[in-house]
Amino acid sequence: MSPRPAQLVEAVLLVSPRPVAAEALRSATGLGAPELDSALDELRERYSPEKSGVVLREVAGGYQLATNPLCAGAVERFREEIRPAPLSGAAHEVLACALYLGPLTRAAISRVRGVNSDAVVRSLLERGLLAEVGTDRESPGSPALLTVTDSFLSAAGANSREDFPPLDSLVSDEELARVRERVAAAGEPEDTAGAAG
Amino acid sequence: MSPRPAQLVEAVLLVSPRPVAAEALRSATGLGAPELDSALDELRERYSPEKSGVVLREVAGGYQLATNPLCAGAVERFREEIRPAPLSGAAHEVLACALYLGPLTRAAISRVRGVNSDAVVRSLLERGLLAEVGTDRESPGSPALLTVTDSFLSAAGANSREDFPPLDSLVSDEELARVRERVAAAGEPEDTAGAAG
Amino acid sequence: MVEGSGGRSLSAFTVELEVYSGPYEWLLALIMKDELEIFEVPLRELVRTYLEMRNAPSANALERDTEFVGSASALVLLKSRTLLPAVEVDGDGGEEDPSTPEELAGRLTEYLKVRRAAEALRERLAENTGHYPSGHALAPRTGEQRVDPRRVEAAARKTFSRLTEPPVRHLGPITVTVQELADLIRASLRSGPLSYEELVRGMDRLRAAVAFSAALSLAQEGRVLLRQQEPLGPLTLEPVP
Repeated sequence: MSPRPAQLVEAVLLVSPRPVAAEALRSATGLGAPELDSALDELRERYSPEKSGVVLREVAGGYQLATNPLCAGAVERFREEIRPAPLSGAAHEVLACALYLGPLTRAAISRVRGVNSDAVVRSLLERGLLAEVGTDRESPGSPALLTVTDSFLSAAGANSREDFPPLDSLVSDEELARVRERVAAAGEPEDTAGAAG
Repeated sequence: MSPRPAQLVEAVLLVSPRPVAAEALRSATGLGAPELDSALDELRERYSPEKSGVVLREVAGGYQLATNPLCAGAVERFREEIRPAPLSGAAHEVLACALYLGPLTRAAISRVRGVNSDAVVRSLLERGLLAEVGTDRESPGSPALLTVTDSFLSAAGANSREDFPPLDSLVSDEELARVRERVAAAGEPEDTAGAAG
Repeated sequence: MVEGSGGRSLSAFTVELEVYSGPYEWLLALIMKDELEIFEVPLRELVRTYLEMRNAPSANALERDTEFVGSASALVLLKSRTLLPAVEVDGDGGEEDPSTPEELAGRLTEYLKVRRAAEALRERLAENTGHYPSGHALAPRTGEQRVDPRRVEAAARKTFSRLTEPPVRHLGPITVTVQELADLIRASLRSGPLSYEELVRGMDRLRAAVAFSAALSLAQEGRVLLRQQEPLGPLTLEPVP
C-alpha cells in the first residue's frame, strides 16, 4: 500500500520543529505542486484549531505542526515549564524598529527610540528574535546590521515581513497633524494649553 | 472555548519525543481515567496507519506519536545529513598503502609509513573504508590482512582499483623496490635483502 | 482630568499638567527630544494622576503598571541628570539635536509610529503564544564519507618516495669545521658588531651554513649576542660586553 500525499506531508511535518518550506516538502515527498497544494488543504482541515490539539501553521515561509494554544496549559504542565516572560515595552519597540526600518544598526535603533538600546538588543539576540545580517560599511567601524529572524516571524504567526500592517497605517493623519501643531507651538513657551485627544 | 480531552492529549503527545505514560497524560491534562481512555480511543482512530502519516503507538512506556512506516522514504529524504569530517593526511597515507600494496598487515603499513598506524587503521575500519580480508599465515600470530572496501571506492568516485593511476606512474622503480622491501621485511627493519615482486 | 481605559497599555493615558496636556506618550517623546524642559514637569503630580487612573479595572493592569514604572523611572533619572552640573551625556542617542521644527516633527512622527507598531506587535505576539513545536525532531544522519582520489594519489607519492634516501652525490666533501669559523667570528667581532650578511659575503653555501651554525654555538655559549629585529630580517652578531 502506498501512502497518500497528505500522509507523506504529515509525516515530514511531524519530524520538523521548524517550519518547512513548500519546496523542501516537495523534494522530500516527491509530490508535484498541485498535489502538495491539495495535501496541504486536506491537512489544514484535519489540523484546524476547532478540531485538533495540533494545528497546521503557515509561518516564516513554511508549514509547521504546533500545539493548539487552547492546549498550552496542558503542555506547560507536562513540560513543567512556565511560559516565558513576555517581552518588555522596550523590546517591542526594538523589534518594531528592526521589522519596519531594518536591517539597521544598534545606533540607528537608539536614535529612533531616543535611548540607548544595546542591552535590549543583546537580550533579543540571545532569544533568537533578532539576528545580525551583514554590516553597515558606510558607518565608521562597520557596525552590524540587525533584522528580525524566522523565529520572530513564527512567534508573531507571520509568514513574512510583508505580513504586518504598513507602518504608515499605524498612526492616523489626524495624530500626525497634531504632532506638527504641537511642535510648532513649542516655539512659544506661553502656549501650553493646546488640546489633545 | 475549552478544548476537548482528545485535543489536550494530542497536544501533549506532539511535544514529547518519548512515550508518555497514562499517568503523566492524566496529570498534565487533568483528565480522569475514563475520559483519558475515550480520548485515546479517538486518537487511535484519528492516527491509524490507514488514514494518517502520523500514527499513535502504544509501547511499553506509554503512548507516542510517530511517523507512519509507510512514509519512511519521505522522512529519510527530509532528514538532515551531516558530512563527516574530512580524512586526515595520515588516513590518506594508510588508504594509499592498502590500495596500492594491499592486502597487507597493520605492521606492514606502519613499516612503510615509518610510524605506528594502528589508531588510523582502527578509525578507517570503523568508517568502513578499510576491511580485513583473511590473515597473513606466514607472520607470527597470523595478523589480519587489510584492504580498501567498496565503500572506499564509491567514496572516491571510483568503480574499481583500476580507476586509480598505476603505482609505477607515481614512483620510480627504485622507490618501488624499497617500498616492497619494507612490506616484506616483517619485524626486521634493517633487513633490506631480496626485493619482493 | 484623566481618561483611562483597559485597552492598549499606556496609549490611552492622558495627562493634564500646567506645562503640558495631552497623551502621556507624547509627553515622553517631547521630553526625550528636549522640547519640554524636564524640570518643569512635576513628577509627583504625574504619578498621582496615573494612580487615580489606575483605579479603573483593566485587563492588562500589570503590563501597564510595568510600563509606567519604567518610563517614570526614566523621567526621574533624566530629571536628576538635568539638575546636575552639565555633564556631556554621550550615548548612541546622542545625535545632534534636530534644528528645525520640521526635523523635530519628523523624528517625533517616526518615534510615534514605532511606538504604535510596538503595541501592535505586543498584541500579535500575545495572540500567538502557546504554539509549541513538535518534539519529534530527527537526529541528523551521518552522510557518506568523501575521499578525494587526488589526495590518495598524492599520499601514495609522498609515502612511497620518502623511503628513498635523498641523493647526496652533488655534495662535495666538507672542508671547513665549525671551530674554524667560530674563530673567524670572534676575530671579526673585535672591531665591533657585524652583520651575518657581511660575515658570509664571498663564502659558498656550505661555508655560510657552517658559519651560521658556529654563530649559534657561540651564542649558546654566551660568547656572542645575536640580534634580529623581525623574523627573517637581517641578523647582527655583537660582542658580549
